[in-house]
Amino acid sequence: MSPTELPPTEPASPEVPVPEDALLTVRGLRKAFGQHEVLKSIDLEVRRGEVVTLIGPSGSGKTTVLRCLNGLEVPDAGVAEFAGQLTVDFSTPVAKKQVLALRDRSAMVFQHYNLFPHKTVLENVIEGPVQVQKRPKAEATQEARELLARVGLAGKENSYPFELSGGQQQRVGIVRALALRPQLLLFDEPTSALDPELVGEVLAVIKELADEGWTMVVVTHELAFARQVADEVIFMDGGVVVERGHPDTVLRDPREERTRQFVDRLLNPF
Amino acid sequence: MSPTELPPTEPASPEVPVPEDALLTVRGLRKAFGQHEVLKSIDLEVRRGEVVTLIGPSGSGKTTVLRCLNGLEVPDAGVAEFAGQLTVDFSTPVAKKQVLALRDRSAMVFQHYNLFPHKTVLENVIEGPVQVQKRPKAEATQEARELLARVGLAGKENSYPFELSGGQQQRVGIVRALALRPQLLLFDEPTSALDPELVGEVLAVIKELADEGWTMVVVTHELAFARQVADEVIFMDGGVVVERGHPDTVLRDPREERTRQFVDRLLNPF
Amino acid sequence: MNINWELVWSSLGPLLTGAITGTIPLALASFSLGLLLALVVALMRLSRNRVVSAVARIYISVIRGTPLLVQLFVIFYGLPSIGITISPWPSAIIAFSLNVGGYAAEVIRAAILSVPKGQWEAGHTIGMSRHQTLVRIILPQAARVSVPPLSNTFISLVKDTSLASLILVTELFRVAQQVAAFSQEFMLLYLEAAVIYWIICLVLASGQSALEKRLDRYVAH
Amino acid sequence: MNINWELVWSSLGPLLTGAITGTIPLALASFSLGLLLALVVALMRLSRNRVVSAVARIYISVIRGTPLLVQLFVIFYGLPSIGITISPWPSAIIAFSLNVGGYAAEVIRAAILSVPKGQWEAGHTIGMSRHQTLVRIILPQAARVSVPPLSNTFISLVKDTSLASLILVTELFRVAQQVAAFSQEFMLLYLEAAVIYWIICLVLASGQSALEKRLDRYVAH
Amino acid sequence: GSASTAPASSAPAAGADTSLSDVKSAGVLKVGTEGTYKPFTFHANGSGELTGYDVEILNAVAAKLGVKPAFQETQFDAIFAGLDAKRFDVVANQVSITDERKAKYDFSTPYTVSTGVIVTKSDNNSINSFEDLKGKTTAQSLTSNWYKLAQQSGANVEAVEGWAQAITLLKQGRVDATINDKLTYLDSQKTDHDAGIKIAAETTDKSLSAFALRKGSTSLTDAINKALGELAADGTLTKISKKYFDADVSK
Ligand SMILES: Nc1ncnc2c1ncn2[C@@H]1O[C@H](COP(=O)(O)OP(=O)(O)OP(=O)(O)O)[C@@H](O)[C@H]1O
Ligand SMILES: Nc1ncnc2c1ncn2[C@@H]1O[C@H](COP(=O)(O)OP(=O)(O)OP(=O)(O)O)[C@@H](O)[C@H]1O
Ligand SMILES: [Mg+2]
Ligand SMILES: [Mg+2]
Repeated sequence: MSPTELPPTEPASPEVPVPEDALLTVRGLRKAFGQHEVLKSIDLEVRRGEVVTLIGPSGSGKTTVLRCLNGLEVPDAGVAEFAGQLTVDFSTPVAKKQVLALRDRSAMVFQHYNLFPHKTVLENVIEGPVQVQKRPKAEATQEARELLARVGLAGKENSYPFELSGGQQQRVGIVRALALRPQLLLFDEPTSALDPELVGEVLAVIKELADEGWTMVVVTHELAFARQVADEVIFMDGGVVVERGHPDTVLRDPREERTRQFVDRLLNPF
Repeated sequence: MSPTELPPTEPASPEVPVPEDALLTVRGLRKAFGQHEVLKSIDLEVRRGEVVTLIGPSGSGKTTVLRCLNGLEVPDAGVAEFAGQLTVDFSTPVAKKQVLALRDRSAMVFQHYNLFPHKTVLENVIEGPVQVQKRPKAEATQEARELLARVGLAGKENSYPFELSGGQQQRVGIVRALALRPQLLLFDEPTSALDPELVGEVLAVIKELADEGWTMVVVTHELAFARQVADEVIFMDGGVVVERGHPDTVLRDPREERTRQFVDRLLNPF
Repeated sequence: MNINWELVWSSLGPLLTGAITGTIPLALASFSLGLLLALVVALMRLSRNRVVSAVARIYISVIRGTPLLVQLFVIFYGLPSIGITISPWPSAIIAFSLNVGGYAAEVIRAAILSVPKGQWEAGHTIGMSRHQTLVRIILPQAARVSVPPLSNTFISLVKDTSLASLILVTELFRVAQQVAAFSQEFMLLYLEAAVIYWIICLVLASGQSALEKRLDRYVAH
Repeated sequence: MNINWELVWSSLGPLLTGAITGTIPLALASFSLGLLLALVVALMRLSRNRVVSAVARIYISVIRGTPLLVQLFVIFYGLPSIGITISPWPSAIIAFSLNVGGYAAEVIRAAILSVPKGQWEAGHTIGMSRHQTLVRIILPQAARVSVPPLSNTFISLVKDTSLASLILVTELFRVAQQVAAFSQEFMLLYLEAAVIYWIICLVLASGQSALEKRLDRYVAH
Repeated sequence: GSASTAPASSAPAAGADTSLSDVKSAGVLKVGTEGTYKPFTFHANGSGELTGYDVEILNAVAAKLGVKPAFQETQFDAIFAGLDAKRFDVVANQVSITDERKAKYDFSTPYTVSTGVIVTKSDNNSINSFEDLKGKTTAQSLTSNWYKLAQQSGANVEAVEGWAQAITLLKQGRVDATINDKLTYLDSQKTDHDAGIKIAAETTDKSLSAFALRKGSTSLTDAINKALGELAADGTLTKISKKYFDADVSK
């Protein structure tokens, strides 16, 4: 994300939710690995300031959706449109530049954090702003410190990732994404690699970001979190969207039997 | 566990819970790694047919307790007594034979399954009975098949571990432990490496074993499971037992503030 | 550059004979024995007994730190001065085995250490002794990991056997030297020998792939 | 076994000079250049372009499949016949660099592949190009992994430089041969040279440990 | 000058000299040789039987001694190590008699009398004598006595493994000359007819080559000398020499 492509409104500040204008619209997203069709025409609409959560069994394609949105995977077909500025049609061969432009608009937080182990916390955070966005190092450092402080990591700037708990590492992962000032945050099961008693601290940070008006797509198995934070829940299975809607509907009283089974199994494991 | 040391009553069959005679009594268990005192005098009593669950924050020493019971770690002090037959005093240098005798009485189910990747499911299960206990291979195979069928793995005998889902692998891990006919089963967070929707199938198997009268110590973060299955819940922190008692007390209305905080954080992550 | 194809052709028979009666049996015998030795040394190196481990460490350091040529010299020309006289072939096999033993020991040690600790514990919890766990659980898994580096050791050995001519063993390279001495075409003969070495190594490398594939049957693809 | 200590002592100066003016600079120069080459070859080998990757693969196979001695001969004695005449030292450095390039390429490739895929993705998600991610994220981590095997390559190189004497470069082993030729004490001089090689290798090995420790600062101990 | 009269007192062996009786009782004479030094010790057609001037003479000597020769081939480096280690009883490899070697080994009576020659490219007119070598570069085998002669003549010496490499360097223009046995030159010209090289100068001193034995092998040396004397007398040596050199180089 180069500075010239920065979004007109900085999402880091808008306390007042932006009205219902779509930030991202995806139509007919398809992706196959070899013979295996992993995504079979997925539609998605994310409005500014909205939190969409993706749920579904293992292998249903949730991670693949996020990876396509972040340009880590090139879909076989489908159209992605970012707030009128950028339209990428994957049915035709896609230019590298377009993939990069797509990637610039979002930032991903990974299940296993994927911090850079050879860099300190601060270096992890400023790597993108300084090396990619070419922002002044002093400014990037200043902002990184503020962001780290906001997620309760003041004083950890010079630690290496291995010196932090899982929850702390994931908070660094979130700050690393935030520091890019993306229009859209993508979370791929951000708490499922954490010790149970550390889950809360990370979910709290994500909830706070949602409250601040960040737009995000979150893949999660934490149904209580989804119920409390999401504007829309999408249940996927076998590469298709089975059901979508308000969390109160999808999680408490789903229309589809498959959704009900899945939610039941998660809520009452035995 | 050699055949001659087999317990007089086979725990695999007693549907009627054995009365409250202690199977295992541990007093003053201590263990330090270097300067770091990980267990500071732990007492434990497990009765035949009873399910004890250990809960507590990461690093509190739960795994270390199990490892000491299984002879994978030699404690610095303390006495372990198995139903009158075997007493091991760790304050004095312990003979290898005693550690082995201790190990023979219990079997461990690991968080990351630790199946033997180069052996099929069946080979994993019969390895102990045939190679260690020197039971006839045909008999061990027969019994392994029955056990595998009981946990829903009929037909998977010749699969390699990598061909199974996490939940299936963990069920093999459990069967591998059962096949040793130990007096005591030790579970170290048996579901925490699993995809959430696979947790249920493993907990169900453990619950069934509990219902059948197996004696077990289970380290877990699944409080709902503990509440339903455990006879006693022990909350550890910093190498000491902070609180112990009936699950309804410890998990719903603990006496200690530390316990309450921990339980709260697990039940309501944000 | 005009190549004496007639010489290439007429020398092929003797060179191949040198490879088949010298290079290949020497490499095979030394590698097999060296591997056994390496396993012992690797286990010594991993031993908790400090003396045992130090002995293994020094052995490895000397073998890897000194030229193979000197090792051959010492065994064949040095030992007789303390009363031990060994024939050329046994000397060669001993020297190359000792050499492989030093290099492969480190490979095997690393492979053993690369097997997750949980596998030891799983072995112990089903009641296996240290030795049983090592043999039935750890080594089979270490074998898979060590195939690529061991095959490198083997390939190096094949080429190193050319030094055996120093201690009176006739193999591929020695034959090339003999033919070159007569025809004065050392460049051509050395190239021809190199091609034969290369072919042997290609065969070994494809053997390695096949072995890896076989050992891979129990891991995800 | 009576040892001519006087000879040991009087030859020490020449041998050390050979090591310091021959062996060590030759090994250092060849290793540095070879490492650069190896990085390029490793990246070629990992390239998605099949031709590029095949070129790298063949290069590696030939280098590892043929005796170093022949490689030296081809460059020094063979190239002049197609009009390329290179002096001994440059020839030696070229030959050894090409050799290291083949061996180290496989080490570096393995090290790059050993960095978890998630690191590439993390680089990409913060907007880095393939090249930026490689240089800033992947290679620093691969460096740590490749220190032990590369140090093995270096140690082998140190001993292999003794072959440079074949193409008129005077180094440690050549000096030993010279002194031996006049005194007829081959065994003694070779042993003395071996001790010096061993010391060089010990120094390298301790350098390796120090480097590993330095690079380990960001991993759990 | 034969070294066979070296006093037995310098022998390292404390006991009696059993060198001859050992060989006789074994029935085998172990001979160290390179096998790659034409025309003295090499393989016929490159890969046939071991043969050559030195080999044939030694065979004749062994016959006289009533023992079987067992040739052991190795590089020159290893030949003397092998002699020291009692791997060989005798070295047959055109070993020139030098002072250094005489100090350590016993020598038989010489069976080769030859001269050293400077070989240069045919078009090189700058070298006509050994004095002209001053400042020039020559390629020499490290283990030959020509190495020393080149050094004494003031040449920069590059060490090579043998004749073939020396000539290659010469023709590639990387060295100016090489000194070697005239016999080697003549033999190579016999097969190669190489017009590109020539003899630029010849030594006046004769160089003598002989069998080398371990110090103290007096009885064996004497027996060999006796055999060589008989072979010289009955014309065998001359015959072998004529076969390889069309001349008698044995005296
Ligand atoms: N690079 C790849 N090559 C081949 N198959 C892949 C690849 N990535 C994903 N898949 C397959 O695509 C399917 C969907 O994977 P994906 O990771 O998107 O699922 P998921 O819903 O995120 O599952 P989980 O909850 O386990 O993370 C799976 O069957 C997976 O095996
Ligand atoms: N082999 C060891 N060497 C040194 N320290 C160890 C070792 N094993 C465990 N520890 C330390 O002992 C403490 C207790 O570890 P243990 O694994 O028993 O905790 P736990 O309660 O099981 O935690 P978790 O929930 O994370 O599994 C930790 O601080 C750990 O770092
Ligand atoms: Mg996923
Ligand atoms: Mg634990």
